[in-house]
Amino acid sequence: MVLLGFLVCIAIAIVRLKDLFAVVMLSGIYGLLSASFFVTLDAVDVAFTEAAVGAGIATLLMLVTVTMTGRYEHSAHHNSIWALAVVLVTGVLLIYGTLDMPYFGSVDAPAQLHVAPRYINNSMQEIGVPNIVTSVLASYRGYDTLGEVVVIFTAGVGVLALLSAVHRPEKDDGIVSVNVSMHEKYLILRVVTKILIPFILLFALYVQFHGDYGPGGGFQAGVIFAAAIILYSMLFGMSTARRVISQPLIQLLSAIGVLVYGSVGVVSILNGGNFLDYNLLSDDPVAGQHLGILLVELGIGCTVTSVMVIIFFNFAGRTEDHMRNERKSA
Amino acid sequence: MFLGLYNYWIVVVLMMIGFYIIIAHGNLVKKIVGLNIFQTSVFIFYISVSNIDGGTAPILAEGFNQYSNPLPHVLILTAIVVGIATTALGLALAMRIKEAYGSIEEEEIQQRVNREC
Amino acid sequence: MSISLESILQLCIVLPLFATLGIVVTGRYPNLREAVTIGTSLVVFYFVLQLYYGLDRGESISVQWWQLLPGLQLSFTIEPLGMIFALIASFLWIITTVYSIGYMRAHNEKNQTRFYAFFAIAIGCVMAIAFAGNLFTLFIFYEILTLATYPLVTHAGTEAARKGGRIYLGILLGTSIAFFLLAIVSTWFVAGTLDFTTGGVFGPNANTAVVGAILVLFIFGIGKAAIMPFHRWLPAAMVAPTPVSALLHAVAVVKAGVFTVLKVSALIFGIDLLQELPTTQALLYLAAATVLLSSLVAMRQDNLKARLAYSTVSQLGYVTIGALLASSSGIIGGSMHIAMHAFAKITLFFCAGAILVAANKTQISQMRGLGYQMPITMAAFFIASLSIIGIPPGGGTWSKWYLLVGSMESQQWIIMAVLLVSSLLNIAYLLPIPIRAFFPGYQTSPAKFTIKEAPLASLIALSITTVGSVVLFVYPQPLYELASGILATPGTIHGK
Amino acid sequence: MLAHLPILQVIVPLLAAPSCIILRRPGWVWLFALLVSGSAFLISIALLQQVMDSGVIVYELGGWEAPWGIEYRIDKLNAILGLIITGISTIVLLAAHTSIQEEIPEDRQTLFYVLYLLSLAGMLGIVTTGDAFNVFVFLEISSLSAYALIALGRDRRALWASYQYLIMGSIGATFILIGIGLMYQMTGTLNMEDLSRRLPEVAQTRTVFTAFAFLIVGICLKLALFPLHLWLPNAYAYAPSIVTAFLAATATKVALYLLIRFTYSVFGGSFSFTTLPLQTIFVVLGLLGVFAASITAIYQKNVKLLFAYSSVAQIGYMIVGYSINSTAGLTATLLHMFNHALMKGALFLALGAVMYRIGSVELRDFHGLGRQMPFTMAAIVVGSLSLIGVPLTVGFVSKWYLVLAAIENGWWPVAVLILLGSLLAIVYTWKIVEAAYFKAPQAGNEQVREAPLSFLIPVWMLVSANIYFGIDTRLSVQVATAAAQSLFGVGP
Repeated sequence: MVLLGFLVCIAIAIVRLKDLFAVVMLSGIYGLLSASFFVTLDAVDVAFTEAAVGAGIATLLMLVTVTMTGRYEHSAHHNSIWALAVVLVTGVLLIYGTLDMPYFGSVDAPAQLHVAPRYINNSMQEIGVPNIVTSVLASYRGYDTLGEVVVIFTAGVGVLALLSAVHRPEKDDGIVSVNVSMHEKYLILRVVTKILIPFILLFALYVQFHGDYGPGGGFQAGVIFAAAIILYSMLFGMSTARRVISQPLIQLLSAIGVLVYGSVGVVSILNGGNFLDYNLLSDDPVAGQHLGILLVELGIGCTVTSVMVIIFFNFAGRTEDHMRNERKSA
Repeated sequence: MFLGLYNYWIVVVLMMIGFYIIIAHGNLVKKIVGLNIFQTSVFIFYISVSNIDGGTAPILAEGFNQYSNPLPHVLILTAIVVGIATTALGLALAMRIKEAYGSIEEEEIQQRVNREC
Repeated sequence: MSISLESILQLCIVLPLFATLGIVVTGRYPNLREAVTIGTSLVVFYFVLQLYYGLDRGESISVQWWQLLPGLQLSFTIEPLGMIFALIASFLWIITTVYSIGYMRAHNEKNQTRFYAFFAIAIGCVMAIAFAGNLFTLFIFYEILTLATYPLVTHAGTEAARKGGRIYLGILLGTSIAFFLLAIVSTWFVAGTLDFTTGGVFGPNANTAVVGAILVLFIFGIGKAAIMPFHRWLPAAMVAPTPVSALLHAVAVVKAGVFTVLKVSALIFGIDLLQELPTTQALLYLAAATVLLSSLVAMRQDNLKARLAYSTVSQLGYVTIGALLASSSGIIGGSMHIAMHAFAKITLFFCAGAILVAANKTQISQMRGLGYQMPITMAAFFIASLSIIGIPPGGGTWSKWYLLVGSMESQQWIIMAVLLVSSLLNIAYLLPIPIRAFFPGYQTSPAKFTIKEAPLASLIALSITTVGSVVLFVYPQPLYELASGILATPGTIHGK
Repeated sequence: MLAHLPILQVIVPLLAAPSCIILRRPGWVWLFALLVSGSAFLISIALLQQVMDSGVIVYELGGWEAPWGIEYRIDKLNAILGLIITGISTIVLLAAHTSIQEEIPEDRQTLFYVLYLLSLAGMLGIVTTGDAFNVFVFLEISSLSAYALIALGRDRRALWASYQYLIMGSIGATFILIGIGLMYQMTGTLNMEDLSRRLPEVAQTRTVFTAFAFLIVGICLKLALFPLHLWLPNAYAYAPSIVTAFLAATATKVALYLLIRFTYSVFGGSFSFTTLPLQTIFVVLGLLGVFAASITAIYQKNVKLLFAYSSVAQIGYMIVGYSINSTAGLTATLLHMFNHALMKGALFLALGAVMYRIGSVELRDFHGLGRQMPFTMAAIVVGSLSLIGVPLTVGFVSKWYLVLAAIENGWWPVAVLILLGSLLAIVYTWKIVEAAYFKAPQAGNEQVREAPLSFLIPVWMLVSANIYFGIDTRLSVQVATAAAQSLFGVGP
């Protein structure tokens, strides 16, 4: 209740504010709050992911963008009357729709009675993984997850196609400026990170492989990995980071992640099952499921990490170039 | 009635705020922020659906028999990824537009575009 | 040779298309190219004659092609009306080819290959239209004919040509898609068949209101019949080279229009139903109005081709009237008029072309005394005019006679009056031309003029057609028999 | 292996995309992509064959039976879609190599093919899946790749168009997501088959009504149904030629497929057409779309933009056919789907050829092309005739069925309007023809040569398809009718 109240306030604040930097920060907080709200609703995995993405990556990307595109929004919103009308109609329709909904948290809602029980009751025998979310994610609806990985891969390729500069001079003058701007914003971060990075990597590995038992899994792990690398590059400058992690390699990794996931499916076809039917990966179905999920999560982690890095590098890189050009013109 | 549904209503309000930002604001980055809020609110809605009184997180453990519905969680995990993907692409486009048109305000860009036509 | 009549029928349609290929291939060598054209035209005419004898022997000839849409087949069958049309078209194609060789060369036009190629395609379509076994087949080739003649109309490629072509295509394609197609679909929906059947397809208990509406759609949809207000394409098409105007816009295209009107009224509606329809009368008056108005307009044209064009519009009105009179002699008159007018009008256009080539004159006012310079041409012009007006020795006499009889039979006194009046108008706008040509009036000594006729090819062509229209006067018997056969045909062959 | 065809059709391009990254060299990547798309095409043919003989094919992914797992469910409807998508994409790819060389920088070309394959896979995924949420996932795959592809256009307006498309598309997707969520809440399932079984029990609830409304609106955004079409024209006009040819022929069709699938299969025709006044709404919007878009098209100076607007108009026709809500109407819609894919594929590919030679598709640059690029222009003319609906082209077939369906339903005025709409098509297509054949070339364009074979062959493949399926309509009509009947639960 309270959390929701906060959320509303923040949202309204975002509407009013013209300072994009503040807006972005607020949206980050919005993500964080909704994450904590997810926790109260027992959705730990989702909370984890939302925290990592909504509060983390998304905010970061927006910040980079804002540093380049300028800090203030100087257009009064046009056509706001129409917009308001549309929004009101939609909203009223939705409210109208809620009237016949089963009450919040009710035990006998159809959603609780039809498909879900099978997951809750049988997943232990069928998959043997305590974290039901993981087993649904990676096995029952594994194909959705493959799609998800492809989506993130698509985003990576798209960003590459849009932003990867044709030629990037290795002069660091531009980078400094970027880092300076970053340091101003993440002062604490800079101090803490140096110590943090190894722990972060360790934690990422734990999340990656512990996903079967507790909250976590390939996606969250991937994001954390990426976070570590990004922090590193922010401290030691883009070019240094690029020297450590070469672009072609990282692109290759992002592709390989998808392929790993896919090939698991293909192998299970070759073993005479349906696509992504892990039972046939080993003689014992449960063991097969374990193996399958492990590999799949690896694939996810691999792709997510590399794509996140790709996206960030290109965003930052583009900003550098832009600033360098501006300084030239100035 | 109110107690049963207030949570959905607030979610609806959140969604609509996000939606409003998308269509009413001219700043490209702000539109993306709006999109984020809109989608996040939809996520909240899904998770609310999955919630169940006296339930616990869907991680099997001794002593629990009421788990909240794992399916929406899975769906939303996917949806979050889709969201970040869209955001990334949108922001990338915004950067390119800034480079190409020197602005990220809808009206200014529209003017320049019309001039070209 | 002993080919089955069925295959001959198909050859009539396909040969011109093959000729197109031949023409394109031999395009580089004009003589060869024109030899191909003439050769084909002769063969096609010979084949049509074979078919004619076949029909005369009472054989029923029909061919089924594949089904274009379920239940809608491309089928061809021979019946008298189509026969008339086919005979005229194929015969005049020969003549026109001869003529155009003379004309095009004398006038050294560009892209002659393209010209002959599309000409051949057009003829192929005309054959298909003439022999079409059902409305669907007819419609398809009707459309293709429009498109195939577009490049001919815009042959010159000038701005004027572009404008003319725009009107031409706009009206013909527009009416046919907006009304004709709708009418056909409705017919298909109401009657369940599109096959041409004696006595019509709608059956006794058809809803006359709906069918009446469909009739209106047909009459307006068949833009090629140039009923007002959809007649403007015809004058617009006069930007085309004269041979095109001659064959297509005196014979092939316009006749395809009125032919369709006749065919639809006789074999889709059937004259009995036609009489009952509420709309027939109104349309009849519209046709009459077209006849009168276009005659009046024609009088005020100084450009010869324009005047001839408007005269064509009015003459087409006759045929439509004949169709809508919904009486046997009306149909007979109409179909005979197709032939009569064809010969007369093509002669007139040939003359116009000849004048353009030889004397380089297009305006009527310039043609005083031209008779001394081009006696043969102007003589031909004179005879043809008589035929159009409908006085001996012109073939037109007969067709107009039957139309009058038809209007009397069905007590359409107004129509009858219109026919008579418009004949007078014909006199007023056609005869002055040759008369002034021979008797310039003011003092001019013939000595000033030296004989300078059009190229021989053209001259031969126009003499033949003139003779033709005279022959039709003295010997109309076979034509009459064919025409009277239209309604008597034993239940025509169905599309299945 | 035959049993696995349904999944193979999707994952072959899906996994081929990342493999391209490994291949790197654009030339090889192109060949590879062509191969992949071609094999997908063959698979789709085989699938259509199977479906026509032996009815619906069900494939359980991960071996989990629906509704717990995700299932692929192929009936006649999506078999056709698969055929259209893969066929077009293969033919378009034939020309891609040449065109891309000209329009996209060297270092982006590999990425281009990756995105192209992803977009292809996404669409195939949408049409083959039998799971509502899976639709959303693959919708995003195809959309995201489409945004990126459009943004690759040379003109800077491409960026702006792509951004607008992204916003519109994301709103649409989110609406669809809300709709799915509400449906799930009321039924507890995501599987379409299962939904269609369980929705009737709760059909009268306001929640289901809302879910339906949101789905429809969301889909219509993707479908670019007038007046939600604003994103489409610019997106098509400024995208790289190949992308335009591919998307114009396929993307909106997929959205239309979703509309049909959800209204008829999931909610059921009776529910869909009673709860909302769909029929009225759609017939009005459809016709408005036809006229508004056609008239706008008439005033366009940029030929790509012109045909983009004509696409909006054509969508209007499909919607009209759909709104008739009869077997005949749906048959007409499906036929027009198929035929329009052929027309626009041919037209936009031909424009690609012009772009390749002249580097512009402004109307004034078409002056004199009739002589300089005879074959390309001939292709455009045939395509235009098909668009107008002249006999012996596919356009005529769909017009015939559409008008017939309208009349069967007693909608005489609609029939008239449909035909009047095609008169507008004459106007805007003939502008091009006249420009090409009656005007002298612009200064600087005197030396233009005919497009290379790598363009002419695919273009003429599509053109001859336009004519072939206009003359021999057995296949297309039979399949479309069968699909329509199966959706109405009548006939075989």
